[in-house]
Amino acid sequence: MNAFEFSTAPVDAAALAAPLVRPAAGGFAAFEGRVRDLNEGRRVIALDYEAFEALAIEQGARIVEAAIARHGAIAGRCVHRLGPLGVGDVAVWVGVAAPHRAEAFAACREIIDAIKHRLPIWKKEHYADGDSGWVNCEHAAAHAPAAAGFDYSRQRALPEVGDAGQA
Amino acid sequence: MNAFEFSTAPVDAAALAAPLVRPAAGGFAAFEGRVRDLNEGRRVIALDYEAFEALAIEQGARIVEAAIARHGAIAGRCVHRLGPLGVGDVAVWVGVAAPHRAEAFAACREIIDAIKHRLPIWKKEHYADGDSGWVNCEHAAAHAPAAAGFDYSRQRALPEVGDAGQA
Amino acid sequence: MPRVNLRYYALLREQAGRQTETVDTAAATPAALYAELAARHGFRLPASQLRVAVNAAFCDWQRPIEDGDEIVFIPPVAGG
Amino acid sequence: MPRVNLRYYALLREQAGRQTETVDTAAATPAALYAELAARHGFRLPASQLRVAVNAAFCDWQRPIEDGDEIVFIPPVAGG
Repeated sequence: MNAFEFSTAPVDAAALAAPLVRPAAGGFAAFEGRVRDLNEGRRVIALDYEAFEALAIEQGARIVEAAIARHGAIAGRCVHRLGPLGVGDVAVWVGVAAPHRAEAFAACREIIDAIKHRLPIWKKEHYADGDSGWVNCEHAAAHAPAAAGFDYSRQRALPEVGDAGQA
Repeated sequence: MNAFEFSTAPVDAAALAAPLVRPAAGGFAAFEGRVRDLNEGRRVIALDYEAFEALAIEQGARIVEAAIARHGAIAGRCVHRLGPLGVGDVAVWVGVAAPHRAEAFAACREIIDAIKHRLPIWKKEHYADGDSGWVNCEHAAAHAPAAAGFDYSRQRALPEVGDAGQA
Repeated sequence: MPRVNLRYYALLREQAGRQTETVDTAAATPAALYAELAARHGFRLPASQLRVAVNAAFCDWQRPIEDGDEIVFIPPVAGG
Repeated sequence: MPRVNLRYYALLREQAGRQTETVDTAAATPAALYAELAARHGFRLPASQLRVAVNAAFCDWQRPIEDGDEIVFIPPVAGG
């Protein structure tokens, strides 16, 4: 079992959770990110995920393992979908087993936040009006070089890399 | 679907989650409380749950609905087991669907905390040494009337009732 | 004297040796009734660590007892 | 001149019209290389909003380019 994996097949939450359970695990927290029908006011009908897989898998495993260790949890994993998804599909699943609920919730939340903000994964949304666009890219590109409206918090350097890794 | 239910059968997380999912739900958080093999330093081999069912169901539904409303989530539910359980069994399951992950996590956490502290549910643990005891009761009874070591935070009045409901 | 129905759970059920009982009581309030029952059954949990429900709703320990009340003394809870 | 292999993702892939390309470049650093490629392919994303990975590891924009490097410019991410 890798702590971070990609999948082109639908997520089977029960199968993913099973190997995380231990007799010492009193708490298990899980999060599913699903494709919403609405994003920033636009009606979404489908989307495509792509990723720099080798780097994302390596960094994703580090994120999961660091969160487990930091919060004193027992085991965790994350699976992210690739390819085309429809509204309601599970795009990402995170599960964490821990001795008690506080550690399980904290590690689960930290993992999903880091996965969303730090891994080289991209999402192209297809809208009901026929338009489409790469989330977080189109706005930045349209406003270059000023890029006033871009949310820099979504493109942070990894702690391992530091700000020097950022241009 | 009741927002809070008891079950004497094992929890089927996927079946419980299914009716909570909506096209507007971008985040789904779930928590499972499982029977640990260790509690306060003692080796646990099994336990029994019992409840004042009518009151717990009514108060449990209020807890779930209040958390959903307070955090702007979409839907949530909780199922608690009754009767004998073994180590590793899921004792309680909470699931919350929300537009985004922050609301899902916050409501899920609030629900499990309130369920554990406020509902009339009792747990008798059976230990590997042959002893057994009602959790949170034995210590309090043994130390009466001083009861110096009792954790009052676990026996709070419901907001609807207020401190007047407490002797 | 009012006649009330009691239902016991958990440690109180075991100490009372029964799940339910019906009693005729001179106690005017749940607080007085608990003191009476604690003496009879040897309950060691102090009332300060209990809550009381009458007719399936949490209520005040000083609420007057009425004939036919269904009363539950609620020991420290441990769900989840 | 060093020869490097590029792999494009997402918006950069679409704007470059290709997933991969191999280029001989006089650029000494990824920063200089991105400027060169942005001019060639019409990339509108400023480097300040990208990160760069060389040989499947995040690295500094001023790291010297070496022959055979596998270089990926990473647009703003959107996982989850």
